[in-house]
Amino acid sequence: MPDHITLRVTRYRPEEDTEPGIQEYEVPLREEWAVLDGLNHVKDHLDATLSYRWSCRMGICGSCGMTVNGEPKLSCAAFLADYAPGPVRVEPLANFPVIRDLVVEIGDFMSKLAKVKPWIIEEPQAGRGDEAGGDREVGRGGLVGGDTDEHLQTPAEMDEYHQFSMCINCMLCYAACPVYGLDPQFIGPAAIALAQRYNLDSRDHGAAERLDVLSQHDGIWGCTFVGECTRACPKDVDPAGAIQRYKLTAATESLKAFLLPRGAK
Amino acid sequence: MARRRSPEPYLWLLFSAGGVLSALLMPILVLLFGVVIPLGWISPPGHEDLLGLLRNPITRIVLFALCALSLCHWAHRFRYTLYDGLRIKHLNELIIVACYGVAIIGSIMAGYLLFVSL
Amino acid sequence: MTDRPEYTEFHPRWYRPRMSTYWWLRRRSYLAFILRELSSVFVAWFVLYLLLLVSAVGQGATAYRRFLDWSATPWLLAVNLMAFVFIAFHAVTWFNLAPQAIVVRLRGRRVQRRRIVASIHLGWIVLSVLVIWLVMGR
Amino acid sequence: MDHSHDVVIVGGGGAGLRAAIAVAETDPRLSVGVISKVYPMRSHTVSAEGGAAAVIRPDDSLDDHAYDTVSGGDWLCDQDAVEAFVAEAPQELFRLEHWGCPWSREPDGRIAVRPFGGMKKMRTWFAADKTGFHLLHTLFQTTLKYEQVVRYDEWFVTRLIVGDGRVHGVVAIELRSGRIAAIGAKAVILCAGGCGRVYPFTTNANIKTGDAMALALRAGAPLKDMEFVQYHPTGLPFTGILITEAARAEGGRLINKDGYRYLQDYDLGVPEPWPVLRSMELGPRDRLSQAFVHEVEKGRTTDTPYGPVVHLDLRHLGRTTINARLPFVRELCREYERIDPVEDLIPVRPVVHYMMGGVHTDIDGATSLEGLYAAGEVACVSINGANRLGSNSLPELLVFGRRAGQAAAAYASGAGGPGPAVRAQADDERHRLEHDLLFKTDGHEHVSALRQEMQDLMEDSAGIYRTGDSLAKAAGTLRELRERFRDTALGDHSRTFNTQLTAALELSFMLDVAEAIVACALLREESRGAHQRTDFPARDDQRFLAHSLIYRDPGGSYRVEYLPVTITRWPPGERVYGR
Ligand SMILES: Cc1cc2nc3c(=O)[nH]c(=O)nc-3n(C[C@H](O)[C@H](O)[C@H](O)COP(=O)(O)OP(=O)(O)OC[C@H]3O[C@@H](n4cnc5c(N)ncnc54)[C@H](O)[C@@H]3O)c2cc1C
Ligand code: SF4
Ligand code: F3S
Ligand code: FES
Repeated sequence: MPDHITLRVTRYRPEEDTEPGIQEYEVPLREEWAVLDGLNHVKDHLDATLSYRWSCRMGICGSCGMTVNGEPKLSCAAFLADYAPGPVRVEPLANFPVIRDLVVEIGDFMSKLAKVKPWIIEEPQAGRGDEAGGDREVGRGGLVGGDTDEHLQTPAEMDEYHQFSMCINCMLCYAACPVYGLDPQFIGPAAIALAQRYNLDSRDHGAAERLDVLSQHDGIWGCTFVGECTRACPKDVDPAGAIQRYKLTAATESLKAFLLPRGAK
Repeated sequence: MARRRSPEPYLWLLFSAGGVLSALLMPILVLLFGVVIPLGWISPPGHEDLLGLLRNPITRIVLFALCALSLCHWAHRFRYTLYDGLRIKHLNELIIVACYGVAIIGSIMAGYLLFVSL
Repeated sequence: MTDRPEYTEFHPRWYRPRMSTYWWLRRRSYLAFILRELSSVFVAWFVLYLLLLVSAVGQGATAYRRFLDWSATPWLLAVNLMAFVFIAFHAVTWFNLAPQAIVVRLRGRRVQRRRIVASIHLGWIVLSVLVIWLVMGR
Repeated sequence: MDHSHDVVIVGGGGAGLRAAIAVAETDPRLSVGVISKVYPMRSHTVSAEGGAAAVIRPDDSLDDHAYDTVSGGDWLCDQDAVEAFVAEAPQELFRLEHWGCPWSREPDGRIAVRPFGGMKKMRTWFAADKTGFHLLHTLFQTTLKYEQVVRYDEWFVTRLIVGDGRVHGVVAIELRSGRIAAIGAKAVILCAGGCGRVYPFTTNANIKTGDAMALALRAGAPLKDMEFVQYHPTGLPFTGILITEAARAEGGRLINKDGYRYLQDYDLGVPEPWPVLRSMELGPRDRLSQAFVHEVEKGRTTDTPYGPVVHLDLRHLGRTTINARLPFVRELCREYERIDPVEDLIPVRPVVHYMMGGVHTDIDGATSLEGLYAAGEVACVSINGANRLGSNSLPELLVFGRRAGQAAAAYASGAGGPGPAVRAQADDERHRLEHDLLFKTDGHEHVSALRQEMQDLMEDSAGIYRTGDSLAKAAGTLRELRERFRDTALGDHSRTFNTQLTAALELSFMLDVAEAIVACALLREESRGAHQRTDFPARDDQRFLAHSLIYRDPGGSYRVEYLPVTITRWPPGERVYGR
């Protein structure tokens, strides 16, 4: 293994540049180093002006998505050794506007997440009294076991949605999806998977409300099942599967509503 | 809650049905009538046999479904291929009319051929 | 997508990359996707071809004969060969993706993906054999 | 005032989001601003793995939980706070269940619990080994439904605005544009997390730089018990990625280079084939980390390029258990260490993990400064004492996040608007940021180099074991570092997403926090929990059954006072594990 590797990093300084350019840095190549460690080496020792996002460096916070050698990756989980002898191309995530260097603008994604109502929607009438944060009396040394109002949920019921709850909002799937690249209106893979996560939760009753958002043209129907989102996803969420399953549900719901205009739930 | 009446779900259902049916039946049919028989690897079925088979009501229905749904499948997929591949979304209306129009006309013709003129 | 405001002190100018019209050449998987989508053209083509066959059979033995001769012309053979490749590609991709889109349960348990794909392929073969038998076997 | 809200929350982690919901539910008319330097779901709560403790089993009791917490904290916990905490933890976790958190379940659908270090009963709720991830995302998604909660994502708070003895808001930089804005508020809740990055080798994310501890200190609110820094015994070498305590709770064993379960030599019990509560590998973190140091001294550890390690052995658990209960541990080992715990030993070493200390608050999260509240790791309500038990922190975020939110809401409903001093302070801060940092060109020091020096200094002098001499020397060096920091110049003068500017600000926050840690550690001449002085190896309840409170004068000098510990029902006793 050579002891250095070249990073070809895309730079974009909005004050001066109208287009991104490329800058090369030579960084040590170590067995344990991820691309992110290489960038940190650059930042600390070679060029302090390089901007990028990172935090947990353990593949869970979802902030360090970049395009590495053309593929959307978490830079903290893409190892330099796998790209030896290099050079390694490091670019911002595709399909998003670039704010600076490797930092992309994700406001659009954030608003889409909120759009799908990603919270438990309770049954209309069955409101519960203690939501206001009141203290329920729990006796000293007393047991809380018997009389709690916990919802039961068997492991099998949890299995229904669990996979879709593993999304870390890293947006690699958006960077991989050509439909999103072509049409930023498309609500996109992670947001739909999140909607499915709640729809499939046995505690939730909001499927109908979410359907109204997602059955619009920019919702699920824009997806042509390219499937790249699932391939790019570092957490095995399978958004492509979520979307297709959702299409099936949405279509059968429409059909039901069409055939039984009144009675349909 | 006002339910939006969007045609998309129905179009998608037709697309999917067509996808399934064409995937199941077409490969063998193309292979037989498009490749193997024309190449003379096997001799073609006799006219009477084939006519008998085609006049069977079940065959008529299956073939009609295959043709009509496959055309819907094509219309839907092709429409999105035009959007994505050629980026001509601004011609949206035109594309929609053209694609689904062809599918409808094709289906009517298929119905005529299979049920009326045969 | 088009407006690109100038950089002002508190308004960084975002660089908006534009996707090239030839984006599908950029990656192998994208190309496979576009080819898969284009298979629909051959599906439509085969519907037309099938209807011509049906109409020829309906018009009588001579028309049928003429159709058979026409179908053996080289250019048509080439088209149909291509159609076969694309339609088979469509079938395989369709079947492989199906289990991603539908969840099948047997006695309350989710059926494994591999199993579903395998059984779909099995059904496909059975159906194809049936078609061969119907067309040729009698 | 550029923006203003009734309540402003600094931090979008577990504590901050819980507080935001509490404010919104207490009084829906109040407007809430949540300011976070990263998008909320990137907050460090996302990394928590093992679980959250709350009593639900019939064989368990609130008293047991309280006792485990108090003895685990070496009697430095305020017992009234602990009692409120254990009583409210279950309902908070149930509430999270209602909001959709995918807690792991028993086959019949009830919440499952697992054992955890220092806990006598099984009471740790978990969502596989991504508890914090699920907790944070559930909270974040739930906050989306409250329209009165306004988020300031990727805004960096640099200063609290204080006047007439109370807080009036904050000054913050919008990172994407570099705009410096004043955000006014009647009440401010600090929920900005811990400060593990003061040390070189930590499980903590890059954002955990103690910002709000320094903000409070500079605004005149004291920090409490800063000398207590928790080392977690099992971190992966090089990355410092945490291998959760749940790995040991499920039956993982710690062995030294001879394959020997060395914990039996440190009064932590006798080895049994399966985990025994409050014994051996399920002892408290401080004791396990200390045992490691002794193993190093005895030469019984394995050397690696990243320092000595011992090994965690999960192999006997088998693939099925590991996949079901510890999938993330396996994922992390495979990704970052390129080993598979199903077949290989996991190299581990102690790693800085958690701050027991923080902004001094009462049981409702109120600090000594009117209108200023704090909750979460940044705060010190004193339920963790001298050593936090694993899985107590997540419920702490929820319980005290909610309490602080409610208290702040009540206060804000009655408080008046900000006075005229505010504008001046905001301008003053803008001037400081721009002229002393952003646009300054004449300087010789580099942020990354200074940071490295500070981190190494802290590890050497204020690590698992400390002595008076090294601490005194460290205090001097830190003062020098602070002087040298004034001489830094940034290489990056851009306003747009200037991460060097934020790194510099974070370094200045960390320097303040480091000084507080060292100052408190120097004065506490005893050994208690995570604070081990080799020159004072015994606990000294006569002198130090008390919290240290550290104040910083405007001039920059520190002053430490002591505050008695609240004892309700558990008088100080001996900490006994494994017997
Ligand atoms: C690896 C790991 C595993 C853990 N596992 C467990 C466990 O199993 N069980 C358990 O109980 N505890 C666990 N903990 C501890 C627990 O996770 C943390 O103590 C807790 O998550 C802290 O939450 P918080 O809300 O206080 O802060 P954080 O989640 O750290 O959030 C801090 C917030 O403040 C914001 N912020 C900070 N500074 C500024 C600023 N200057 N301007 C604006 N915003 C700012 C950040 O953006 C962030 O949103 C673990 C900790 C680690 C490191
Ligand atoms: S679905 Fe996967 S790729 Fe997409 S944001 Fe979530 S974790 Fe990332
Ligand atoms: S890549 Fe895009 S088109 Fe659909 S299947 Fe995934 S969202
Ligand atoms: S740094 Fe958190 S996912 Fe990479």
